[in-house]
Amino acid sequence: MTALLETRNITQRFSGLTANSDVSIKVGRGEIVGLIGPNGAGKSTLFNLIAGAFKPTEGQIIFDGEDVTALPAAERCQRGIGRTFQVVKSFETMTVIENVIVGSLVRTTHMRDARRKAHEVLEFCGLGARADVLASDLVPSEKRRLEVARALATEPKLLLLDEVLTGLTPVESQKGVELVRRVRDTGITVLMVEHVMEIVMPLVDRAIVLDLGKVLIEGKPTDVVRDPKVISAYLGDRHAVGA
Amino acid sequence: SEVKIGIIYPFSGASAQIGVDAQRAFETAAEIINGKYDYDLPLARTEGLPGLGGAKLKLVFADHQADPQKGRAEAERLITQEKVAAVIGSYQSSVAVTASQTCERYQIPYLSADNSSPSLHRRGLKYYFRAAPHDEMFSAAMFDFFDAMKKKGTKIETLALFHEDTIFGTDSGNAQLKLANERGYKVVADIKYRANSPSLSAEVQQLKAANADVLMPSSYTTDGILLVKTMAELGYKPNAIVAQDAGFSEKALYDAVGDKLEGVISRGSFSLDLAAKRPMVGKINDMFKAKSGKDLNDFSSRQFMGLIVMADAINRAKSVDGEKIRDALAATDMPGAQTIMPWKRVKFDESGQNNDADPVLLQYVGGKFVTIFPTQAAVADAIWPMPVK
Amino acid sequence: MLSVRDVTTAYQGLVAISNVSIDVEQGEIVCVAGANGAGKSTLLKSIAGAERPRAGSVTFDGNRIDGMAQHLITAKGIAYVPENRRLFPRLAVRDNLRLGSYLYRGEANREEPLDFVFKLFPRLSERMDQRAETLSGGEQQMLAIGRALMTRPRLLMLDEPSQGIMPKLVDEIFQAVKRIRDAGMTVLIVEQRMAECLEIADRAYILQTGRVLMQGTAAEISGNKDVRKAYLGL
Amino acid sequence: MTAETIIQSLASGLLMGLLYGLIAVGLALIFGLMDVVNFAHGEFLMIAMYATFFLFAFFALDPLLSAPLVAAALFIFGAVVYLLIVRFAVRAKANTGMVQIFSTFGLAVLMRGVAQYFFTPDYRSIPHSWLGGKTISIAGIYLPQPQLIGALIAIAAFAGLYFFIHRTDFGRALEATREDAGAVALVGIDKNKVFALGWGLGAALVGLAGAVMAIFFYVFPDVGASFATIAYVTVALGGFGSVFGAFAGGIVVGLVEAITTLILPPSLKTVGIYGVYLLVVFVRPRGLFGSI
Amino acid sequence: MDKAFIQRRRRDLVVAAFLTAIAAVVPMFVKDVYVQNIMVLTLMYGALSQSWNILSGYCGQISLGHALYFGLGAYTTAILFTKFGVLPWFGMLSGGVLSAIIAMALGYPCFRLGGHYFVIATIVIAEITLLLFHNWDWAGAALGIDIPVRRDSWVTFQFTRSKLPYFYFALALACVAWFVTWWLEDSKWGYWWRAVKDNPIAAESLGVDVFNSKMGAAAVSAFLVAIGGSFYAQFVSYIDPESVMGFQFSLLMALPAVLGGIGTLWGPLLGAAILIPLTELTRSYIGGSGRGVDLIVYGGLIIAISLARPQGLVSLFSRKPKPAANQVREAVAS
Ligand SMILES: Nc1ncnc2c1ncn2[C@@H]1O[C@H](COP(=O)(O)OP(=O)(O)OP(=O)(O)O)[C@@H](O)[C@H]1O
Ligand SMILES: Nc1ncnc2c1ncn2[C@@H]1O[C@H](COP(=O)(O)OP(=O)(O)OP(=O)(O)O)[C@@H](O)[C@H]1O
Ligand SMILES: [Mg+2]
Ligand SMILES: [Mg+2]
Repeated sequence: MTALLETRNITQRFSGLTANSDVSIKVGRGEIVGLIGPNGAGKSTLFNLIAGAFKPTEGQIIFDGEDVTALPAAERCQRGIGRTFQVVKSFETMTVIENVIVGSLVRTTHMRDARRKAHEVLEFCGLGARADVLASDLVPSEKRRLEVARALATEPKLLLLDEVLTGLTPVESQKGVELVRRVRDTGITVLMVEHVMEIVMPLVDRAIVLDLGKVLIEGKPTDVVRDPKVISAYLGDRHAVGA
Repeated sequence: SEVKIGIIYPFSGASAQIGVDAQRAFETAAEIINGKYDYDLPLARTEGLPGLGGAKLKLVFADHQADPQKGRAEAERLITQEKVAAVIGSYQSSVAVTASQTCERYQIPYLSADNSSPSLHRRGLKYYFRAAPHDEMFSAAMFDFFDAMKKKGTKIETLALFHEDTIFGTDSGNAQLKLANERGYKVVADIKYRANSPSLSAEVQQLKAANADVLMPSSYTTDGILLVKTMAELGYKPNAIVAQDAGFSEKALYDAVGDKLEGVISRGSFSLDLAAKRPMVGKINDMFKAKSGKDLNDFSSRQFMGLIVMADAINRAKSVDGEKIRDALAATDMPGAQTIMPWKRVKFDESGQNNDADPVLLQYVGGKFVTIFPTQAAVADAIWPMPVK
Repeated sequence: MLSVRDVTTAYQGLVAISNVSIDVEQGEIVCVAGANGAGKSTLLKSIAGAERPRAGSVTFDGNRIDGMAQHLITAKGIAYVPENRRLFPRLAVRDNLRLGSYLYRGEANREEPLDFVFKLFPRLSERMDQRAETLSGGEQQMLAIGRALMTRPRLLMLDEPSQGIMPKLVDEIFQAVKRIRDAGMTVLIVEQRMAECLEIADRAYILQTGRVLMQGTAAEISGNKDVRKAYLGL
Repeated sequence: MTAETIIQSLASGLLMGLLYGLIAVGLALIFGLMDVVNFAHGEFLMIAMYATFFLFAFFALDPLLSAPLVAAALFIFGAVVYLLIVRFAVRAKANTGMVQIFSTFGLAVLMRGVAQYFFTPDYRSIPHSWLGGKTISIAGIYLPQPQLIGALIAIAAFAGLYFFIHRTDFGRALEATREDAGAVALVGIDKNKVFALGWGLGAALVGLAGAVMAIFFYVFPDVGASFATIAYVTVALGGFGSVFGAFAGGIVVGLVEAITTLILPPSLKTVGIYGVYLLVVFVRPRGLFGSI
Repeated sequence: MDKAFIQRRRRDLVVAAFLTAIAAVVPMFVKDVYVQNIMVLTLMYGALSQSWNILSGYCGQISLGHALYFGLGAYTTAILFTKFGVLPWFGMLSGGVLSAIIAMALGYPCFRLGGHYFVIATIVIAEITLLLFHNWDWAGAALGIDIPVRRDSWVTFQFTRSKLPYFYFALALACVAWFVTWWLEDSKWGYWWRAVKDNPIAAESLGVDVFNSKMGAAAVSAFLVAIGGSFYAQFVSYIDPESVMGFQFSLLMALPAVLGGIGTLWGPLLGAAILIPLTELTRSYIGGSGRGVDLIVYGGLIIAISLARPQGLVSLFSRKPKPAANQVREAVAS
């Protein structure tokens, strides 16, 4: 079967600096793919390009068999790409539930449905009790969960998670891992950026390593973390052991 | 008992100064009417209004902030709440439109003391009156004067019109353009500018380039001051300025740039040198000056007369009923000698306009105004061109 | 050098921490851990003056600082790196760093800590003219810590510094914290990666739902069974 | 239309432009750099002009001499306004922008009222001063001395402000406070002190402008209105966050005004200015040199 | 689920109906035309502000140029009536449609602008139009248009003395504006607008068509404001550029919303109910002095209110239930 998402030779330049160069990756349906790599490797940039925050300098993005490179972000969301922002962007003057409703409105314009959907998603993400709190009153960890909830409400085929599980105690990050698994079990494909190996390793089916904007290697997480290049560029000796 | 008269003027905003001066003028008139003064002026010698058993005048001032809607609302308030017998206003012609309309609806007379837009008395209103001249009469006087000067051999062929983009400016501009064409003068520049401009240098350059025989500004004080200063700065000295009153009869303008205006001519309906013929004019001027620190000028004198005419009508109506006062006003026939103006008399035509209010032309000489036209009122000959110093 | 006594802080009526008392001695590295929403950040905010404690006292070098204006507290030598970094988004990295040494303007050697910062985060030196808002997540975290160091604090408070930092760098940061301490500073650090954190920390506190649940030397804490279960996920 | 007229137009357009620049420079700091709306800018100018006028009326002090005094006075005024009003407006959690607009709008109305109360609505102006009405004429091109001085002061003011913003820590602190007033305390900056100084400085610059204006312009409680809008457009045209932008903006506005009057009826000259603003921002959404 | 929410929506409706009922009977007791006049203005500005609030409050596109649409409404009606004898009712409608179209035409380039650039663009565009009308002789230029009032009639919507017809129309307009807001608030548009206001980029990523939601807000807002404008023309029966397109109108449309609570359902009406009587009374009863005291009082009060209640006076009424600590705890624990 064809891949759900495919990027072909994506290159993104910012005044002088090349954040992504010739990145070609595939994400198959129902996969959980981990996108890892050093700080500044270009992971979030790639997310922005896939989600359509801006257009790549070169290359194409194929989603669900169609070239979406030219489409605006909103249109891509319609088509089923949901994303979170690493630097959270909640609607601060709206309550948590209202934040999520905005997302669910992509699929229905019937307010009752939208609202019900939003509540379901909140419960799913464990924010149910915070539904009527102003987004500005959430703590960072809660805000990140809100990002996920909002994206889920748009009923995406592909969900892009940019470091949503950071800042969690090991126990809580386990919950997070469970959450992502359940998401996948609902048939949603997940592409996620995460720096905490304890989270990535057990969770992802496949890991893609970006370094200096290029794909370093990709493969089974267990193999990837043993790769000397990855260790020297990203993990550092200690974590190699930990893996 | 007392008779209330509503006075609506701008007491705040860009033209508040006019309103505040007007207040003093009306108070002066009321003082004379309510008190005993030996002036040959209606109601001066008696206390209050004998027609209503010596009832005193009470003035109720209202601020319309140059906004037609507020003018309307205030007129309505004065009529329905304050129960005024008549309304006098209003400096801005736009406000006069709505205020007089409201008065019409309540059948209360409205008298334009100083609105000079010709369109006002042409709306077929029954309760609208204006004792003073309007811009067409004023402009006509100017052109009569030009004609007279030409007969004496002065070269007046080209004119430069300079008027602001308000009702006043537009009306006066149109009137002058019309007359110029009728009487065969060439308008070499017709400049309509934005009132209260931050700068007039571009406009003045066009005037300078046109270099007409006569510059005819229709501007209020602010733009007047700026105009004269800019002219000086850009080295433009026309050989004659004949102004459509407004700013050019304001003390403030002459305080600011009087030295540059020696010999400027302005139309007006009042001149202090009338005091020579009618001593009371001087005395009344002193009363006003005591209140306001200024001499009576074209505006304050018209405002003053406005109240006199209205009071006289109420007195003859022997009633505060709008209908009756209106009829009394319509029947007004006040000889010029009993006014402080150089008018023939006060007598309204069916449209409520007094056509016997002959305007005069005044020339600013040695720090004061002298009447130079029409001949019967003139006390000196025009100095033409403006003296250059 | 820092002693927090029975501090209670609330957000519009909602009590986030109650009667929390902690002490930090000169030259120590103290780690504060706890579940999400336990009140760790609130504790740091209350010390830094970003939130006003409702009750209790905070003394630094023997002077009360609770209720003092936040910028004065900074001037007294307490640097605080909040969880959400609070960089100056549209200013260049260079300006963000330079502002760090605002307190030392006029002084010739104001830029002195810069070398240290660059040694820690070489990446920053390559990004000097880039707007802070366009930095990558990790780079922003680096900048935030760098800016704090520029204020030459005597007490450095870090709220989850390892967040968004790649594993390799996480260790480097913890090593850096050590070096920072060795450079004469005292460090109060809130961390979720307790395992790593406890390795460098001298003492640790564990907060739970706004109260101090447990305190002790790093060794005691990491030795504790419950802790291993509840917080180290072992 | 002779070549002379055109040159003269451009010349006075340029001078007028620099003058607009001078009037806008204070706003460029408060509005442009600190990103705080000041709807009372015109009224600041108004009191500055009154101050100059009364210093002349009572102490026969020439505007050029009183300029520093007026600037100083307005510095204090500006700082006080910040501490008493604006401080709370910027602190507002909800829709700061609108709160700023309307608290300063209220201030504008208040100041007009106070001016009318104490100074009466009369039009005042300084009849004789060193430069008043004086003018230099080169080859038939007239350059009014007050505007010339104004132009020089404008250039100086902008140069000074530019240095201040880009070469001093204060300037950087100012920008930082604009970016995140809640975060400057993290580096030991007192946001109120910085912004109070900023407002003082901005007002002082308006003071200079007022003193120059008073030489050749009349004063009355509503005088500010005619200049305020142009000042806002000037700053926005030049681009927010850029001192040089405001300077360039002023010149553009002046020239455009002059050129418009050559082709359109003078009553439409501001249309030219506004039109150019729209053109510019439609092409460059951040104005000519804007950075934010 | 979400009973509380549905209840709140219901309560709003009930309160609105109740207030309308009260307002409707007030004139039976208040006969004084001056007071009635103030009530008319209050309702009118309430409605205007409510409409302004849709674009600037909910969608966050601060416009200080709405006088443009007000003026267009007024002029369309007046011109059609005086020059072509078209009844004001049609004039009203065409004015509204025209404004909506123009709003979108202008929105096309303007909505690319951010922050102050946008605000100033709106001011400037309104000013340009004002100047053009000022110099457009066919439309009366500075002389304005004097709508001759002959006799009372609903057909021509003219009433010589009685304020009541105007009062009830203004009341209706206010109700419509309020209801439209109420209805949109809990609709796709309402959420989209608020999302756009808070964070356009995030909105975009959630499938919000940012540009078109701005356009929609602009159109609705302009349409309603224009209706207000043509009402004003009938009410005053004389218009000139300054008095219907002046900048002060743009401010007077925004001010009530800001004082009452920008981006809230009740803010604009509440703000108008306080501000307009204040404006009128200060002018009428202290303005006559010519000392500018009215300005001092008026300005002072504006400063006071906007600083004392930055989030608007409605916040006095909204008693938001504070989350009980323990409840939050559970949230965090989960
Ligand atoms: N708008 C921009 N202008 C200039 N440089 C940019 C811009 N956005 C990103 N960069 C640079 O591109 C590089 C990649 O950024 P990106 O955010 O994709 O990194 P990342 O892989 O997400 O890192 P992290 O794991 O720290 O989030 C970084 O060095 C960043 O500084
Ligand atoms: N600005 C705020 N408004 C309202 N409540 C808040 C605010 N900030 C924090 N809280 C509440 O205070 C409690 C403690 O928050 P705090 O951020 O201190 O926890 P934390 O231990 O730092 O959590 P994390 O590990 O996620 O950073 C939480 O229940 C949170 O909901
Ligand atoms: Mg990233
Ligand atoms: Mg925290």
